[in-house]
Amino acid sequence: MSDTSEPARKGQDFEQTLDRSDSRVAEFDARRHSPIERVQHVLHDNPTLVPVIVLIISLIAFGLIAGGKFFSAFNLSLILQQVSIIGMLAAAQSLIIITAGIDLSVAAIMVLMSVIMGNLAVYMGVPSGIAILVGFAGGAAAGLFNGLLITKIKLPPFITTLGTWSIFYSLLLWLSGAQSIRGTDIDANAPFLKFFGSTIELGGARITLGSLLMVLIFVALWYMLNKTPWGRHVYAIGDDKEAAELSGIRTDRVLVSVYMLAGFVCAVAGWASIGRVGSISPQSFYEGNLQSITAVVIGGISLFGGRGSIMGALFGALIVGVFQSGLRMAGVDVLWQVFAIGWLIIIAVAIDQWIRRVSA
Amino acid sequence: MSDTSEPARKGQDFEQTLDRSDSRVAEFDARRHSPIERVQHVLHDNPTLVPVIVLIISLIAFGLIAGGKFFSAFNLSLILQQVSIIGMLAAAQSLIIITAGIDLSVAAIMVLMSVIMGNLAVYMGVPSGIAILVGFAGGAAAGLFNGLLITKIKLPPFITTLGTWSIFYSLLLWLSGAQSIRGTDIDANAPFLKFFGSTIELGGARITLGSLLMVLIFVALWYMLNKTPWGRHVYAIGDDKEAAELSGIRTDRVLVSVYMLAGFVCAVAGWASIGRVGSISPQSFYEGNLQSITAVVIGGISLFGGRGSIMGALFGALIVGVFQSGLRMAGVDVLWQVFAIGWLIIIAVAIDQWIRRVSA
Amino acid sequence: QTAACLITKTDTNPFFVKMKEGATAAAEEAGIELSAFAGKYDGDVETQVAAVESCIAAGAKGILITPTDSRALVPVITQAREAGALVIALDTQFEPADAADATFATDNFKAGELIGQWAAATLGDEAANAKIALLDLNASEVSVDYQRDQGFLTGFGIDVKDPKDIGDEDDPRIVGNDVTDGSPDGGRTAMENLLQIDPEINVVYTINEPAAAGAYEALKAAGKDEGVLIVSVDGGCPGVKDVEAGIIGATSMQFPLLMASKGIEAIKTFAETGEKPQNSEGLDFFNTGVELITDQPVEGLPSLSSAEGLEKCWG
Amino acid sequence: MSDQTPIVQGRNIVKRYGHVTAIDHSDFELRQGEILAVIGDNGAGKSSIVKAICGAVTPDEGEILIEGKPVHFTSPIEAREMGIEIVYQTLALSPALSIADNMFMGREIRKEGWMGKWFHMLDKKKMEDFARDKLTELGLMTVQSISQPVETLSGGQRQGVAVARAAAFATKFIIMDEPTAALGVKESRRVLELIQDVKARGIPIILISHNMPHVFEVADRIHIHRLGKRLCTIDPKDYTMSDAVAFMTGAKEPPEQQAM
Amino acid sequence: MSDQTPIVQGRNIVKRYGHVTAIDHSDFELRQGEILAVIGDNGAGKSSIVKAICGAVTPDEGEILIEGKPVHFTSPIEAREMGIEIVYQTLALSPALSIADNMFMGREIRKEGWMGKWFHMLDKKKMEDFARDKLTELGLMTVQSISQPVETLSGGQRQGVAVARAAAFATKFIIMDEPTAALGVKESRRVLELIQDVKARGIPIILISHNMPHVFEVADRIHIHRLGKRLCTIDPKDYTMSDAVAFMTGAKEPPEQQAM
Ligand SMILES: Nc1ncnc2c1ncn2[C@@H]1O[C@H](COP(=O)(O)OP(=O)(O)OP(=O)(O)O)[C@@H](O)[C@H]1O
Ligand SMILES: Nc1ncnc2c1ncn2[C@@H]1O[C@H](COP(=O)(O)OP(=O)(O)OP(=O)(O)O)[C@@H](O)[C@H]1O
Ligand SMILES: OC[C@H]1O[C@](O)(CO)[C@@H](O)[C@@H]1O
Ligand SMILES: [Mg+2]
Ligand SMILES: [Mg+2]
Repeated sequence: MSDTSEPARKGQDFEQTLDRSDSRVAEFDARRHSPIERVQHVLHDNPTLVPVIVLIISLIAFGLIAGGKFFSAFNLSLILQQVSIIGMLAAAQSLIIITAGIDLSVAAIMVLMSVIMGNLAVYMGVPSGIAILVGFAGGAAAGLFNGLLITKIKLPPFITTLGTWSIFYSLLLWLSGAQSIRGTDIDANAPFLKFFGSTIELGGARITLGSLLMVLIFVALWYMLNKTPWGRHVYAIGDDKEAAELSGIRTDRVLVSVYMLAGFVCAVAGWASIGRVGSISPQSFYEGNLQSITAVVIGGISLFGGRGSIMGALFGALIVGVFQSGLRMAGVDVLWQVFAIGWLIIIAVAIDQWIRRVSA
Repeated sequence: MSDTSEPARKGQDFEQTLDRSDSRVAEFDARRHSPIERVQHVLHDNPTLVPVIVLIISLIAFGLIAGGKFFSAFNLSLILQQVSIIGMLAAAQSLIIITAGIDLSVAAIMVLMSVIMGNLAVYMGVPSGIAILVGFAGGAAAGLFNGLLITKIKLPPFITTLGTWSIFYSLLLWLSGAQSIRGTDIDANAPFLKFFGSTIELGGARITLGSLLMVLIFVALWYMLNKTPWGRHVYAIGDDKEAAELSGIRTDRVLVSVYMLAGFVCAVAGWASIGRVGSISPQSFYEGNLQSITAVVIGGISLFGGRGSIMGALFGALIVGVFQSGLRMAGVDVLWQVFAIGWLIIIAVAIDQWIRRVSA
Repeated sequence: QTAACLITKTDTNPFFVKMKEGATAAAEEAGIELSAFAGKYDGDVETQVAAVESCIAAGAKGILITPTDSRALVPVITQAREAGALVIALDTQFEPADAADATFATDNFKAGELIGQWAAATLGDEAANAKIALLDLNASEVSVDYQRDQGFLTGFGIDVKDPKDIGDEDDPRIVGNDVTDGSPDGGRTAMENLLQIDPEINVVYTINEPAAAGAYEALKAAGKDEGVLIVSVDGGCPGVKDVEAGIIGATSMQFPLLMASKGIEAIKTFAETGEKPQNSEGLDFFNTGVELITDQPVEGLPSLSSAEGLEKCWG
Repeated sequence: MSDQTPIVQGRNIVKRYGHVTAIDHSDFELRQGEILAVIGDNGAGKSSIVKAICGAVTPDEGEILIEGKPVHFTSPIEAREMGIEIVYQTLALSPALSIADNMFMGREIRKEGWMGKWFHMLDKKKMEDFARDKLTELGLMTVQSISQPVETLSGGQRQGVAVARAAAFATKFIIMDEPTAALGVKESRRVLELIQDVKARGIPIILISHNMPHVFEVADRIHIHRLGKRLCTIDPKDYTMSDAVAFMTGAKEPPEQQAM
Repeated sequence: MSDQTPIVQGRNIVKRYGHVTAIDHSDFELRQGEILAVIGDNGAGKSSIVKAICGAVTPDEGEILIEGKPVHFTSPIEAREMGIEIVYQTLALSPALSIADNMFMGREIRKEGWMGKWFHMLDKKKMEDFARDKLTELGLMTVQSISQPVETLSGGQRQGVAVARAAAFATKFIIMDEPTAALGVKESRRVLELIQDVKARGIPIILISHNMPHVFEVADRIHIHRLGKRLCTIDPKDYTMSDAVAFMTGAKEPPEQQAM
């Protein structure tokens, strides 16, 4: 390698034989694998397959239990509609969980921004477009606030967002006076706020623009995470923040951008939620944080960061939606729905662990 | 060191001078520290001082804001009473957080066990003592369930307890038929369930046995964590589980014991809660999980595990209690109480970070 | 100056927010120093217990409380009474009702019954073939939840079996129950779910008006905004406007401001004379009344129009 | 048990990690009272095979005998209970705990009397004294205080703590995976002396190292690992460092394996 | 800038960690085109001083000049932007990401054309090809695939990746903190060759190492660190390894420091 022409007589004596050394790389005999091992391997190489398979199995299972109605285009499109808002929150949540963080404030940001959009457009006569932009900016600002606390003051994300959740939640109660804004008032003054509630009929299926928006958000974020340098940095930070910092990532800057983007996505979800719910209510989505986390973990994204595809969260949200819809159609009491979701979480993640074990 | 008497002529040539080498340890000139650095150092060496100081400051502040009534023996003992149940949950939560875990199911275990004790003793005529023991066993069993999922199936604690929370919660709604058991029925059939509600009057102060129990639980757990081998192992696991395993700790066994003990403490809290509330309500303490975590983090216990004293959680719970009581007495709206608690969390942990930075 | 407390279930429900506004105004007028407290969620016993204790500690003369759990709070208000405070339940009764010195409340069973009767009468003979969706509060079935639900069914003429249990009925006209958390997003999802079970639903009972608004959105999205009767309870101004707009068929109006002002008045009297308020005749509470609001009145069921309702509505 | 029975014998051991086969039907042998060095290229599988021996990983195939008796360790704790100590490449110390705590991890000393018996109370003083003695003995007392958390030590100091722990507690044999990799000249020397000292106490040692002079200085036999298996074992008195390096890198054919 | 101006100059640098003073008014100097070895006992402060130079830790006192100009790095990124590369003792790799991802961390190549320009699309192929070339060049291509996650590599293989990354991108100088500590004989040799190769390209190198033969083989000057400060710098041609060891361990008084 070195360009000197003198004989390679360097180093200690025992190193002199090195130029003759073998450069073979270990190659081991391919042994036969048991079918179950082969499945494990395939899944291990394509981890997002797991939630997809769970989704398909639960679709089939509920089709059998709850009857053909379950499989109608209408019902399937309805499930898509019903998960759209939690799905968007799960997209935002995934971004953060991939950095090894967690955001307990996503739902509060979303509702707060929908209240702000509503107050501005419905009560204060601000044009809807501007009200929405103010909401978007607000979402990004809320994310910025989280991000700065986490990077500058170095608070753990869990604690930060536990605190900011309280702050955002009390602000939204205050701004709304705990009152809902009625659907008819929105229709009269700012119908554009309900834009994402519009539906496209497609042979039995009724797909709302909100459902499409959710899918779009996932695709866009997937692209950003997997095809751009920024995405590599996000994964690297989640994997090992210190190593990422030392290898030249401005980790704080990237983290702040992640929280801002997540806040922005929450605000978009806030807009979409107006279309979905038909009105703006400070009481909605109180459990949205936990629901979004549930979708993310069922989707196989590691809470330790750095591993998992954001698409998993989409399937995770759909799985929960299918379960809820299926159980309801099968006439199961709410109580036992809660019970079933508990087991779903445990079993989905247990399968995921089993697959990962292949590399341990 | 070696017992051979031959001259120390070993190793490579350049190592021959080693026996003459200096054995001095680096000693650096003690430089003067600025007062603020000195404070930082003292706090760094005694991290539990931080919550103690925050507690004292908030006591003084609210004494000034809310007036003398706040400082009455009666009110102070009342705060102790009011935090007793969340305090016990925080004790259980601390155990788990020290192992770098988190338990979202503590409050559900507690309420479930109080419902079981009540159903048995009040409705089914089982002697109170036995009903309580069944509850204790149930608490330990619930913890065992969590612990096994975490160690055997290797699920992350957050996900495990997110799932088991749903399971325990639906079970308790089912067992209770969502109905509270009345205080008068308990008085008539199983007054012993209310044991920890009894009060000792001590010159104005009304100290319940429940408050004393909470303090006792903290002292006992503190002893176990700091003065026994088991406690060292718990800290080591939280610090670095793999290292603990390799250095000879049966980490799974210790972890399971931690979750069982936490479940048991929750069941004890369940008994105490009957005395505290005077009845058994399946809906109470729905937010107990987050409240217990709040107390723990305000108390300076690291969510990353391995660091912090369990006593911190006691002070953390008291700080929250003082804040809530003080704000209530100062006539602050609930809304702004929520807001204030949000900031409290952020500021308390920020102070903690500032102190830790001394070693970074 | 007389000290008094108002403890509501939550601070997120406009009903309680109005109640607090009313009580604060009335207290100011009566020269009473009022502190207000609220739970964090519907069912938050612990926070209400702590609030009562703080009131005792502060030496309150009277406590107005909307118990979040009618049984679980009895012990602590008994303490408050022993400490010499007048305890008045608002909106929700204690069990037993005489655990408090008095109750100023809507008859929630009656509120449900009225809208049930209205729905049955409006459908006439078709009532026999009705398809009913029941949109309740949440899995924990608090008293207002089952009282209204069971009242509605009773009014409609359906056997409720255990009157404290939601969902144990087996009348084929009931398509199903689902929970809404009393919010529009919950109302919408629950309605969608029940429509999935039977798209022919034509009667929808809702626990409150926000849930009704959500249910309406679901119906509208399914193209069923005409021809389905939505009934509800509350009488908040947004709800009455929904009656006016034909979204809600009928609603049972409650009077939180009256509850609040009556309560303050009672405390004032008690502080001055030691006299405690009396219950309505034949009832174990003081009925603050309930008014059926509808623009389609039916025979034999007194009601107010939405225009009249708008004059009395709260919030 | 005759003196000829090897302390450890591994036969045909296989360990796979997903698609990678780290140990490929390898044998292994440690004899009574010897220092066995294990050398080989990076990734040859040296760490994997010693981990398999002490139960830190469970082999997929093959057999392990300790003093002639088959064992199936499922965790290093079981190995430790038999008196086998390991110094891992990753050290296995708890950063936030003190040096003394780390040395006694898993075998803490309790107070004498009823506090120790009934309440499992730790005897901190005794543990700290013992730890200080051990470190001083090793000449590794370049630390400021025995109650200092391990995370405040330099890499080399940490290595010293891990080595001292193993030396203090082993009764059957010690495995050291590159114990001097992070150490300075002086500290390395101490560790080598310590290794010979332990051997003098009759305790055999497995030493993985990339440092040929060290290996040739202390080893009684050298196990050369290549591409996942044992290539051969040689006596350092019969071969030069150059030979060893040539074998392990594949530059030269290994000797016909006799029963040494 | 004259050829005499040192590339790096540190004056009176102090760094404290809580109660510990890791660098105690130490000087430092790296000259144009040289390989400077830094040796010293464990805990002497070698890692700390090079971290101070590259901004990975911020010194409490003292001055750092790069090519004669004072700098105040607040993060290693700033150093990197000046063409300074560091191989850390802890490697600084992201375990779950691939070898190629790690090599390009923070300086990824985007696709040409509008997808790269407007949508920041990565050019995976180009990056993988480059990474494969670099590793092959270093003879470190003992890995099975360039898209393999780093966590599946052995310690030595990981070290190779970190070294290759630094060598590929440095333009001003490279700091290597014990780059061969975990490496085998063959791999160490490759790294030493690489170091000389980099020097031949005109890029100076700071090499921290405990391996005296390596140090004496490649170093132009040796900086001896002891008890938190620079004890002296020596020319390896003027002194023996024994001298160096004696100085660094305090067995012998250092030479009067001339202006070398
Ligand atoms: N946990 C793991 N998961 C996947 N592959 C692994 C794991 N541990 C080791 N390997 C692989 O097994 C092979 C042997 O690794 P091992 O660590 O035993 O090598 P080694 O001889 O100790 O190397 P070094 O000298 O670099 O420490 C390597 O190819 C490595 O990539
Ligand atoms: N993050 C830290 N916190 C506290 N003390 C530290 C920290 N990093 C280093 N030290 C201390 O600073 C001193 C110098 O450490 P440093 O790592 O620079 O030594 P070194 O010369 O590189 O040693 P080695 O050869 O073992 O790597 C040591 O006493 C160490 O304990
Ligand atoms: O959540 C139940 C509560 O909601 C109300 O209907 C107001 O909307 C109250 O009357 C009832 O107590
Ligand atoms: Mg190894
Ligand atoms: Mg170092």
